[in-house]
Amino acid sequence: MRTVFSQYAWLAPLFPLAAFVVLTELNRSLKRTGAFIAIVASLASLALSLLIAFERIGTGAEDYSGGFAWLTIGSVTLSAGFEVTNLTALMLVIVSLVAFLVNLYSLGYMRDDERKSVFYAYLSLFACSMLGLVLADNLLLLYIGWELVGVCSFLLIGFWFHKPEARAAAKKAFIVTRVGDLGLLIAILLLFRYMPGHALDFVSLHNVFDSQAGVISTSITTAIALLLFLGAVGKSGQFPLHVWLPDAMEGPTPVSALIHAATMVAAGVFLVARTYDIFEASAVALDTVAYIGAFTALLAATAALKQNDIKRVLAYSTVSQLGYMMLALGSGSWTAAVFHLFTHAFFKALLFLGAGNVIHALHTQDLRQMGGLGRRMKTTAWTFGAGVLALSGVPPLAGFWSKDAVLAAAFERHPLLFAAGIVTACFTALYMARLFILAFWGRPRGDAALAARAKEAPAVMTAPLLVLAALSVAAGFVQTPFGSWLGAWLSGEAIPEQAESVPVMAASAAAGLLGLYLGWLLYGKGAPKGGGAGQTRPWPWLVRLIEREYYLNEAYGYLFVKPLQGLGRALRLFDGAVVGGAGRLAAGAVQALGRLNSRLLSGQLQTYGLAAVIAAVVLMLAIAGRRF
Amino acid sequence: MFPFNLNPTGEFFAFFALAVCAITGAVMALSLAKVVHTALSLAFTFVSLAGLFILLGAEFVAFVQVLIYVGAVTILMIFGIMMTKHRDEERERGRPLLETLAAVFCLCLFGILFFAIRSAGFPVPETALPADNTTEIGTLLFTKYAVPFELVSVLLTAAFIGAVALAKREEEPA
Amino acid sequence: MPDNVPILSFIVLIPLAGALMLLLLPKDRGRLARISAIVFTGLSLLFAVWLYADYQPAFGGAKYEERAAWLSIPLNLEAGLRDQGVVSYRLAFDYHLGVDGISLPLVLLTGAVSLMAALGSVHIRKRRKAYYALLLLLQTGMYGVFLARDAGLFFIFFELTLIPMFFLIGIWGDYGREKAANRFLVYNGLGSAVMLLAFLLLVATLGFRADETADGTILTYSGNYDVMLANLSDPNAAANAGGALSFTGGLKWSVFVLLLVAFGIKVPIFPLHAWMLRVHAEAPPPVVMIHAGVLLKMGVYGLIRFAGFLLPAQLEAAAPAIAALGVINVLYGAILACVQKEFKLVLAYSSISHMGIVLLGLASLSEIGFAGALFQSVSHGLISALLFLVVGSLQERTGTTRLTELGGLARSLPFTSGILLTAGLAALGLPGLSGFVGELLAFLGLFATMRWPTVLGVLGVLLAAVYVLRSVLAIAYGPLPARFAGLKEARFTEALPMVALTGLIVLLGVYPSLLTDLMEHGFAGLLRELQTRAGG
Amino acid sequence: MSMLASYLTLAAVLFCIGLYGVLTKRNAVVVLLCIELMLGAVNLNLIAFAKYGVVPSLAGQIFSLFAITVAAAEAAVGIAVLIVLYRSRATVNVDEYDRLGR
Repeated sequence: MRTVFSQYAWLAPLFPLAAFVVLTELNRSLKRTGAFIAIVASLASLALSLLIAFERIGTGAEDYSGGFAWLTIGSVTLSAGFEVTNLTALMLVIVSLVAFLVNLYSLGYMRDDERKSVFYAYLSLFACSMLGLVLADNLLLLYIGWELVGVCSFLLIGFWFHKPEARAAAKKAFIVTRVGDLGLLIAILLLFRYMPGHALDFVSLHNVFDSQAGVISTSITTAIALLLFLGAVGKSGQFPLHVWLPDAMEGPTPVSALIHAATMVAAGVFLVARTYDIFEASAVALDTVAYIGAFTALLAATAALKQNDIKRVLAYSTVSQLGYMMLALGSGSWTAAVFHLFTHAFFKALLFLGAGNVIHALHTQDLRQMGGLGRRMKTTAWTFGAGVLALSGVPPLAGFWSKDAVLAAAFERHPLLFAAGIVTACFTALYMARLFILAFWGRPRGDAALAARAKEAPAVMTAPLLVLAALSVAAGFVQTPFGSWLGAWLSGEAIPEQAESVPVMAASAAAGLLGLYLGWLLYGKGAPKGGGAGQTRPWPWLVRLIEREYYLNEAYGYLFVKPLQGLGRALRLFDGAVVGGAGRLAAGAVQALGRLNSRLLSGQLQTYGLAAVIAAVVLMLAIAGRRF
Repeated sequence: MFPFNLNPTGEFFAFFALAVCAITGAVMALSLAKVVHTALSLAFTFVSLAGLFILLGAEFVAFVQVLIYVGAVTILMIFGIMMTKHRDEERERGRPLLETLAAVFCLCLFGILFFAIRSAGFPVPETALPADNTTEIGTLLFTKYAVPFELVSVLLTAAFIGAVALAKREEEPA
Repeated sequence: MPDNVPILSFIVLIPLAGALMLLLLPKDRGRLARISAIVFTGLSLLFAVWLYADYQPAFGGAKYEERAAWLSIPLNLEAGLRDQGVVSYRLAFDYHLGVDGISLPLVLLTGAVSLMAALGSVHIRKRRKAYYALLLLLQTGMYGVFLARDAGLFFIFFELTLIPMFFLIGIWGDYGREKAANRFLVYNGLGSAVMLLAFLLLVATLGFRADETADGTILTYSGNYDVMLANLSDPNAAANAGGALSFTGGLKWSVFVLLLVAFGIKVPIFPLHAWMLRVHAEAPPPVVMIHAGVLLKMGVYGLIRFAGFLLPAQLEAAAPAIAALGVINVLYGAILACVQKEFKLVLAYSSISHMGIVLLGLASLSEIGFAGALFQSVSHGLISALLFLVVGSLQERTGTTRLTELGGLARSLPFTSGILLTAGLAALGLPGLSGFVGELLAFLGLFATMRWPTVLGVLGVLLAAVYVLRSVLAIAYGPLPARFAGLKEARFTEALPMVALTGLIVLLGVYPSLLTDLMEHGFAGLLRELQTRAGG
Repeated sequence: MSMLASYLTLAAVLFCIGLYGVLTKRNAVVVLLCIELMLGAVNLNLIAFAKYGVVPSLAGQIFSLFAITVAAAEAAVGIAVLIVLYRSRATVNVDEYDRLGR
C-alpha cells in the first residue's frame, strides 16, 4: 500500500523545532503567547502522527524512508534520513500525544512561572529531539536525537536552576546517562567498523544480522549488543545506572510526566526494539537484558515502597516498569515490551500529572504531609485511581494486558524471570496502594490551612488527566492473549493465540490484587491514627536499606567520584610538581643564563673592551691559523 | 728569524731617536700617577709623532698634528682635568685580572701585528711623492676631496655645538 | 572574481597595514583605534570568506598561489663546481603563499575568531591603540602561518605571532602576567629553536634543487614547500643534483621528532603544556580567545603540513605513539579539569583534552580521521573562543572567575549564562553542535586501526561532561550571591560575537559539510603516500 | 728591515700601549688620551704608507688629516660628556660609569 503522509513524517519534529527557535529568539516579547506557539506546534505534530498511524493501520503498509547525505568524507558517507515503520508510527503517536497533553497541562501548572516561555522552548526542543530520535533511519541520527533528549532532560530537570538540589540532580542525570551514551557511541563505532559498507541504517542492520549470519562474528555481535544495551540502561534507568531517575524528580512535574515517565526513558526500550536483530543474534546479550530487566524491576519496586516523596515513588515505579519492558525484550518478545511501553506511557503520565495536581494544590511533595485529598480533588482522585489500578495490573485495565504479555514472555523464557515478574507485580500494587491511600484517603496530616484551601486544579490541568485515564483504561485491548492485533501489526507476523497464558493471567491478576489488598491492610485499614505507619517493624536494617535506596548513591560516591577526585588531586600535584617543575626548570635555566649574561654585561666599559680585544685576537688567530 | 738588515742612514737614526721619544712618552703616560703628568707626557709623544711625520715628508700633517694634538686636544684635556676633581693621591684598588688579561692580549695583538708586518713583503715604491705636498694637499682637498672635507667641517661644527650644549650647566631648579 | 587579485596577500597584509595605520593615530583616540582595528579585521575576514566562496576543492588552490623571490643568499661555493657547469650556488627563501583544503578552514577560523576577539575586547581600557595594533600584527602572523608555502616564510610568520602575544599577555594580563608572558616566551622560543633546526635540516636535504638554465646549472637550497614535496616523491632528485645531504632514515626520524616537539609545544602535547595554563589563566580573555582558538591550531597545522606530508613513513610508524599521547592528553586534561577551582584553568585543561582528540584523529592515518582532526581543531577554536568571550564578560562584571565564588548567574545574566551553557554543551560534544562532529570523525577514523585508544578517548568525552557541567553549573546555576544581583546583561558589542560564534557552532554542528567539503582533496597527497606504503 | 716595516712596528707598539691604557686606566681623561694615542698610531701608519706604499699617494696624508679632525671632535665631545657625567656622579672613574640610566 502506498503511503502518503509517511512521506511527510520529517515534518513532525520540525514543528516543535520551529516553536523552539521562535521561542528562543523572541524570548522576551513572547511572555504570554509563547505557550500557545508550543502547544500549536505539538498539536500539529500530533495531528501528523495520527494521520501517519491511521494510514498505516491495516496490513501491508510499506516502510517509507528518505534522507540525504549529511557528511561525505572520501568514500564514506554519513547520511541523515527518516524511516517510517509501524513501530515508529506508534512511537510517534505516543510521543506527540503525551507531549501535547503535557504542553496543555503545563499551561496551568507553570502559569505563574516567569520563565514560562523558556520552559516551553525546552519542551519543544525535547519534542523535536524525541521525534527525531524515533524517526531516525540510522543509528547515528538516533544517537544525535538520543543525546539531544538527554540535554533537554538535563535542562528541564535543572529548570529551577537556583535550587542546589535541582542543579545536582541535573548534573547527575546528564553524567549518569552519558555513561550509557558512551556505550551506544562505542557500539556505533563497532558497527561502523564491521558493517559492510560502513552502513549504519536499520534496514542494513536488519539485513546483516537477520539473514546474513556470519558476516560479523558472534563475539563482536555480543559486544555490540551489550554496548547498545548499556546505552539503553543509561537512558531507561536500568540497574546499575538508574540512580539518576529518582533524583530527576527535581524538575517540574509535567517534565517528569513527559520525559521521565512516558517518552525519553522509554527510548532505551525503543532502541533495543529497533535493533532487535542484533540482540537476537546473541543469546548472551538477550539473557543479560532479561536478567538486568528483572533485577531492576524487583529492586526498584522494593525501593519504591519506602519513599516519602510522591514523585520519587513514581520514579522508582517507572524504573521498575522499564525493567519489565527490558524483561520482555530479553525474553524474546519485543512486541510485548513495546506494548507495555505503550500502555505505561499513558498511565504513568497520568499518575505524574495527577501527582502534579496534588503538588500544585499543597505545595509539597511529601506523602507524610498529605492525606484526605480525595474529597477535595475529585477528578484528580478518580483519574489517579484509574492510573493506580492500571499500573497495579487489575484486569481489564491497560496495565493488566501489557503486564500479562510481559509475564507470558518471561514465563516461556525462564521460571526465575517469571517469578521476579510476579513478585514485582505484587510489590507494584502494594506501593501504589500505599501512595494512593496516603495521598487521597484519611485526613490531612500536613499544614491544615493549606489542606483546607486545596482545591481541584483548573480544567486545563484536568482535561489531560481525563484523556490519559480513558487511554489507561482502554488502551490494553489492542493486544490481549485472545487477539494480539498490536503485536501482529508491529512485527508484521501473525501471532497465534496463546492458550497456555491463562494461568499466567491468573497469577498476574492475583499478584496485583494481593498487593492492593496488602496495601489496604497496611496503610488503609491498619494505619495508626498518628500517620507514622508502624514505628516498630521487623528487620529494621532492611527497611533502612530500602529507605536509603540500597546505598547505591553512596557506593558510587566511594567507587567512582572519590577515586576520580583523588586521581585528580594526585595528578594536580604531579602537574604542578613534575610538568610545571620541568617548565620552571626550563624557565629557570633561561633566566640563569640571563643572569650570567647580565653579570658579564656589568656595565663596565673596560670589561667590554677587553672582551672585544680578546675576541678580535682570537678571531685573528683563527683566521691566520686556517692558513696552516 | 727576522733578519735585521739595517742600513744606518740619517733617516734611520732620526727615526730611531724619535721612536724612542714616542714610546717613552707613551709608557711614561701610563705609569705616571698624576693625570696632568700623563697628559703632558702624551703631548711629548704627539710631538715626537709630528717629528716622524716630517721625516715621512708630511710637513703639513706634522704641522696640523702639533697644532691640534698638542695645541688643542691636550689643552682641552687639561681643562677637563682642571674642571673635575681627581683623587690620584689615593691608592686605587688594583684590578689584577683585568690588567693582566689586558696586558697579555695587547702583547698578543702586538705579536700578531709584528708577525704580519715581518712576514709581509713590501715592494719598493716605484714613484716618489711630489716634493711640494702642502700645495698638492690643498689642491686635492678642494677638488677631489671637497665633499668629505665639507662633511668633516660640518661634523666639527656639530661636535663643538654638541659639546657646548652638553657641558652647559643646566638651570638649577629653584 | 577576477583571477589576478592577490587575495592571499590581501588576507595576510591587510592586518599589517591596519597595525601600521594604528601607529599613526594619536594616543588618546582609543575608540577610533578600536573601530579601525575591527574594520581591518573584518576586511581580512571578508577576503577570507571571498576565498571560501571562490574555492573549489576539486581544483585545489593552485590558482591562488603567489610567489615572489624574496631572499637569495649566494653561498659562493660555485667555484669548485664550475667545471660541472654550475654557475650559481645559493640559499633562497621565497615569499610564497598558497592555500589548500587544510589551510582554508583554519584561515576562516582565524578570521572569525580574530573578529570576535576584536569585538570582544570592549573591556580593554588600557593603552588601546597599542593593544589593537598588536592584535592586528598577531593576525598577520596567524594568517601567514596558514598560508605560507615556504619553510622560511612559515618560520618567520610563526615567530611573528610570538612577539605580539608576549606583549599582549605581559601588558594586559592579570596579576601574574609577567611571569606568564615569560613562560610563554621561554617555551615557544625553545619550540621555535627546535623548529628552526628541523627546518634547516629539511632545507639542507629536501630543499635542494638543481635548475638547468641556458647559462648553466643553478644549485639552490630553498625552503620551498613544493620543491620539498617534489623531492620527496622523487627520491633520486636530491642525489642527482649532487652535493646535498641525503635524507636517510635516521635523519628523517630526527627531523620528525624535532617537528613533533616543536609543534607539540604549541598544540600542546602532554608534558609540554605547562606554559599554556598560565597563558589561559593570566592573559586577557580576548587574547586567550585567539590563543586557544587559533594559536594552538598552528601546532596542529604544522604537524600535518610538515611532519605529516613530508614524513609520511615516520607518521605511520609513530601513529601508535601519537595515539598514546593523544589518549594521555585527553584523559590527563579531563581529569585535571575535573578538580580545578578556577574556571579559566578548567578551560585550559579542557583545551589539552580536546587537542588530544586532534592527535587521535591524526594517529588514525585515514582520511576520515584527518578530517576529524581538522574539524575538531576548527570547532575547538570556535568553542574555546566563545567560552573565553563569556569569561571576559563575566570577569568584567563579577571580578572573579573562581568557581567557588560564583553561582546562580542565570538569574542576573540569563543571556550570557545561556551562551555559556551552549558553549559548555558544545565543549562536551553534544550532537547538533560542532564539537560532536570533530570527535565523531576522529573516533570513527581511529577505531578502524586502534580500538582501545579510541575507547579510552571516548571515556574522555564522559569526563568532559563531568568537568563542563561541574564548572558551568557552578557558575550559572544554584543560588545567586547577593552581590551579583544587580549585574548588567552583556552589551551589544559583547552579545554580537557571542551570538555569531554560537551560530557558527550550531551551523557546523548541523551541517558539517560546509567545512568537510573543503577538505575533500586536501589530504589526497598524504593519503596517496600512505596507501602506496601500505600497498608496497 | 725596510723603513716602512720600522714605522709600522712603531705604530703597532704605540697602538698596543694605547689599547692597554684604554683597557686598564680608571681615569676617564686618561682613557680619552689613550684613545688619542691609538689614533695617532693609526695616523702614523697612514702617512708611512703614503710615502712607502706601492703607489705613493697623498691620499694617506689627507686621510690622516681627516682622522685628526675627527679625533679632535671626539675629544671635545668626550670631554663634554665627561664633565656632564662628573656633575651627576661626582667621579671621573670609568668603572663607576656602569649604568645607562641614572
